[in-house]
Amino acid sequence: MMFKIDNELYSLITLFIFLAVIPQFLSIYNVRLLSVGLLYGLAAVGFNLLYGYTGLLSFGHAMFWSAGAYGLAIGLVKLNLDPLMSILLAFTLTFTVAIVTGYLSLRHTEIYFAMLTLAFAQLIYALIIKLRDITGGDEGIYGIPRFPSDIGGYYYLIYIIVFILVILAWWIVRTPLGLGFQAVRDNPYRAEALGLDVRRVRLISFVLSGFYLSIAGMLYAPLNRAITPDIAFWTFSAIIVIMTIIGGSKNVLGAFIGGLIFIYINTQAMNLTEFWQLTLGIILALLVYLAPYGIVGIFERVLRYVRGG
Amino acid sequence: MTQVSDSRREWVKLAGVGVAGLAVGYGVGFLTAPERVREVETPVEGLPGVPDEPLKIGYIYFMTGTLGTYGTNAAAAIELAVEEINRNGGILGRTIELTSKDEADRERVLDNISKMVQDEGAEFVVGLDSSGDALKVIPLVEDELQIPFIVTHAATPKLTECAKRRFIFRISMYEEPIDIMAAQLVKELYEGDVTTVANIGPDYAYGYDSWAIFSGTLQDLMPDLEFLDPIYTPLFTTDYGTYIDQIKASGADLLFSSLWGGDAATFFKQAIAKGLFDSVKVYMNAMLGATDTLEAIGNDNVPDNVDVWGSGRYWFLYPPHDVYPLNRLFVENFRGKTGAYPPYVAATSYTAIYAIKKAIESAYVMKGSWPDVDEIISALEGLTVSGPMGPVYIRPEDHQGLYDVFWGRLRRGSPTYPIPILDELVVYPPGKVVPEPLTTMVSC
Amino acid sequence: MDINLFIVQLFNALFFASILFLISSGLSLIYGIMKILNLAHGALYMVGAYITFTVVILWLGLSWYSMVIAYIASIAVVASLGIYIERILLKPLYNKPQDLQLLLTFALIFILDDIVKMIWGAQYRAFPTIPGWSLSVGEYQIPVYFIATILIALGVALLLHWFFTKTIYGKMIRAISYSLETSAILGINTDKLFALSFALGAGLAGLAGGVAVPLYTASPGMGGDAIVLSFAVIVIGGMGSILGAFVGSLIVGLSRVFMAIIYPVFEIALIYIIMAIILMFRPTGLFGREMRERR
Amino acid sequence: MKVIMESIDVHIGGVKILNNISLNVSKGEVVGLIGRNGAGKTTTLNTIMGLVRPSKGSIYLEIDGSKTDLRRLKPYEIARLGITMAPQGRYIFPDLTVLENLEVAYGGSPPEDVLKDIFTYFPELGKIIDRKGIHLSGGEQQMLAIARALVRNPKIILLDEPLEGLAPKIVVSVREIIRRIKAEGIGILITESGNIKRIQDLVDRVYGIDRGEIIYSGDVESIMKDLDVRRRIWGF
Repeated sequence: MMFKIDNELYSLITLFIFLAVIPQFLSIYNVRLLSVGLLYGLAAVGFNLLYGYTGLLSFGHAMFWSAGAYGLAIGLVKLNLDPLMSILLAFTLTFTVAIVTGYLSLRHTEIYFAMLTLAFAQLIYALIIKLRDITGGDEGIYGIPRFPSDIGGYYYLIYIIVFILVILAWWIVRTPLGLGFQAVRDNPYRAEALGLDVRRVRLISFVLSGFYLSIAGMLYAPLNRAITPDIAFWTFSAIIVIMTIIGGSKNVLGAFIGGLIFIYINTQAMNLTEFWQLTLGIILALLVYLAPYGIVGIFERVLRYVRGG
Repeated sequence: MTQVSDSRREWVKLAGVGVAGLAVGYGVGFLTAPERVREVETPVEGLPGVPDEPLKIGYIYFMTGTLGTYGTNAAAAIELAVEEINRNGGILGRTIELTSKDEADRERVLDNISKMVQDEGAEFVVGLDSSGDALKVIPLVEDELQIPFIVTHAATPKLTECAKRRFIFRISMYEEPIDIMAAQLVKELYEGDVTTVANIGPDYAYGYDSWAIFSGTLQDLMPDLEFLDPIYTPLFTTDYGTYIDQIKASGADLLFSSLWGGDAATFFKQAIAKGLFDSVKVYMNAMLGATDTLEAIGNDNVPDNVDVWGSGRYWFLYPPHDVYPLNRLFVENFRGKTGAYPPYVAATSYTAIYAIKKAIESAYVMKGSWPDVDEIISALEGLTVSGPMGPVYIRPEDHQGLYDVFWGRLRRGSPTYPIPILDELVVYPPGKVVPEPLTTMVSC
Repeated sequence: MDINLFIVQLFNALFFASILFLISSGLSLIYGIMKILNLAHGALYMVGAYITFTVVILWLGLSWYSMVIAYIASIAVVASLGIYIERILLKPLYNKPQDLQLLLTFALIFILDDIVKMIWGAQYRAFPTIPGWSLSVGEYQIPVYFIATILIALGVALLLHWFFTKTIYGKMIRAISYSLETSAILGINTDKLFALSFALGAGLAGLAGGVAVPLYTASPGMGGDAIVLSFAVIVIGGMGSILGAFVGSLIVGLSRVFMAIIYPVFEIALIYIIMAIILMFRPTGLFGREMRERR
Repeated sequence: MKVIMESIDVHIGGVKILNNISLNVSKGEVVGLIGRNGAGKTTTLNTIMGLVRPSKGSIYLEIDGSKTDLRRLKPYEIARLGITMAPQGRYIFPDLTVLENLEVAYGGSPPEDVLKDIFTYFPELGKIIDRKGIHLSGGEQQMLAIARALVRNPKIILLDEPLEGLAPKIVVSVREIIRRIKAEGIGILITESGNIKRIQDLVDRVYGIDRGEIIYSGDVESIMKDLDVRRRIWGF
């Protein structure tokens, strides 16, 4: 199936060309930061498949990030599996979590869906803390191997996977499946009347979105070479939501930029002042008023203004 | 020259002549310390081979949120140390500059440490409250950052005792010796008086490990005791009523606890309100010797009907101020700065800065120019540095700082102190309670 | 378990449930009328705790009399804070995408936490003594403050019941929570009632903090843990329902306390399991209404 | 007193729902708004009430020659000026009793005489004042919806499909009520989607609306004679 190449794809490709070149000019720390930014961006894109495109606000997406990260780490460190088997383990874990929680929580929409996903995510958090023989409990798992071992090299591994998945997301939302997501979002009754199995579409979106988060988590664990359960706590789920809204949930580009930018806002706030929480809070609050449609919303407005003369 | 360095010199003199003449005996750690306890003259400007730019040290603690008290106290003590050092010409003429991050930004701890080192040029990092975070930084520090990292608070034995780390040190006493001493103390003081032992601790590794070490040691010492199933409570539990009544129902007469911070205070106050100490005769809390916790408990809440014992990594009245002026000055200066009596994080983080200073100076003496990381590390290994808690010997085998371990009885502090204090301090030298290097009862 | 122990454990559960009810009733109320999940509700609870601490410990000294003043001060300060938040920060967002309100209340957590740290410092703030004597049940004791707290929660529940069934503002709030637009076209001053509801919800959070602080320990960030349990409470009870918050608090309080006795490993997990199970069989919680399109 | 809409455009979610709508309704007259489902009738009423904001055009209330711009006002302010509405689907507050539904609309306990007036209009409601909204029959709900709109003593009331989905016997009563409201001198804008006969004898004049545009304005007898309008509204 062919798609019209649109502004969004042009912007994404331009952004990725930039992201391919820029590490050459950055310090090792900034490459590391950018790696985290790419992963947050990937997470936001995945989350947005469910949120922006299917219209379901999940408040527990940290569980997928953790499923990926913990699945891989448990495989590599605790079970001494080879990387492929570990990835397989992480995928299996993610799939199980996604199917079970998705099946149970997708009976609901709106706030009750959000609360149910929150409940499941907190349950998984509690399990990670409790099953410490497997997960290391609060002390986590450390000594996860990384390949390639240098940050510069690993950046490009992340880059390639993120690039493929983000473009894939751009493509998916233009396939019949993705259009199905949007039909369900806009009017589930009409979608049902058109012959779509609404719950099934939602479940597919939920699982797909979970896999995006899981892959981000899988890449995050070796980047840090250690993980602790804070990546499963509800505040991390909230951050996933927040960065998507900051970027703009209307399209893939917006979510991706949201993830990238959140990292920098967060880091800068801490550099500026001792009261970084206050600073971050004020920045977030200002964004609410100044960029109600996300940062891409501003871009679009500027673009329209420029074009309109 | 200020009082601080005067006192420092005074202490160093004492130590230099081998005075274990403090009321307490220092153990193997101190006695086997190499002859590095040596004064380095206050440097003059322009020592050969010393870089001109300031020396950057980074620190990372919980600065915000429920645990923010730890970071703010540690930061105040670090600033105190740096002010003192800089006022006296810095380290070999290099002034110290600080940079800091907030550990409360949990997912970003590693990024933030990397930033301080790789982006802001920190040559040393001190800090970390959470044991999970301390273990999490191991791969980053050992393989990538490769600079000396001095942990000052996180207490898990796994950090130093499971494997020898190259770059990671811990200046603060870890949990195992404190728990071992608790068991020994019970045997010494209460053999025959107590029969049933209960535990209430936080529901994560620190809580499990503490109970495993304490009960394991105590079982060997007093096999006739009955050990009840331990109770573990989720972190930041606000409401301990149900546990308190469970303990009461169990008939325990000795209660061991590893609750800490606000949780320790909340539990203790609720225990009093619910009359737990009508049945429990001895209460031992491994983290009660934290002045911020004691402040939250308050003088009025010190019960008479129970023996309450507290420990920690430092107690502001020990070593006694009259025989060990360094501690007196530290307490005075810290109070001057913050208005509060220093909790242990303050003492350990303060000492970490002086350990850095001393290691650099010792290495410089050997080399004649500014030492590289390897030389600093070898200087840190086996270093003895004087901190508010007394001389701290950094064991070369495991990079663990050793000093006296204490337990003290809780007393009303008034009228001298507005907070309850630990009185009747029992002090064991590290040799009596610290296991062999790289061994631990906790499974690695 | 002997009967005395059972009784004290019951009181432990009721005490815990009382505090939960005070927090979650406000959260539920705000959600019910404004359809805003106020993530900053825990932060408002924290502010209430600090106000009571300040009034009693730093200003007036401990007495029953000062406690009452402190509670009133906590309610007043946090309710006014609520009005400012609603009028200045939330109002401009009513015509914007709903996510923005969520984002704003999330930002408010950061802002309030840091402001509290600026004003009161990061150290633990706790009552040096707990007010009152204790009631003996066999060898066990129930602090009178437990009983007072339970009575306060009951009193608040009755007051709220009276407010919602007997006063015109209460009835209008119920009307708005069913349909904002229908209420508006009938001439109900929705602006005023939004501010009133938010102030009421915030005031309840303030009171919750005030009631909790003598036995708990205040620290910046203390709201973060309270809020998640409150979510569970209102979801179990039904979002927007005060009766739901009441029953939900009892369920969470009782299940937590008795699970801690029977099988402590699941103490916290159980709450989320109950929540998931109830939602599976009753999508709107025990006393929640079917969600309706907003007219 | 007269509500005047001039050249109103309304967009919802980027879609143009109303296109250049002009209409007016005065005190004392009954005006019909006829169109299929989705033609824009409800949106038109919502626009008057301030629930929907027009992107173009003006709406004002004319009282003795002085004009009040309704576009700047909030729905409750418009209601307080004397324009209220009985919405389609009725939206009776389900937890509130009949009396309480009236109370919230009145903004307090209505005085005896107001209640008495209402219950002379709606004697059925007078018998069930303590019944909750959720337990009312469809007819009772419709009565209450209209009663609720009347309790503030409005000058103009908007009735959105008041005869829809009612049993024939109830339709008769509601029609009777509308006639009596008209007799009070209250202006009425009433919408009807299909069966023009039901309101034919009630209205003074009608507008025809299709796909967001007014396609007819005039007396009710002629609307059926305009073939184009007939085809667009009724499809024959």
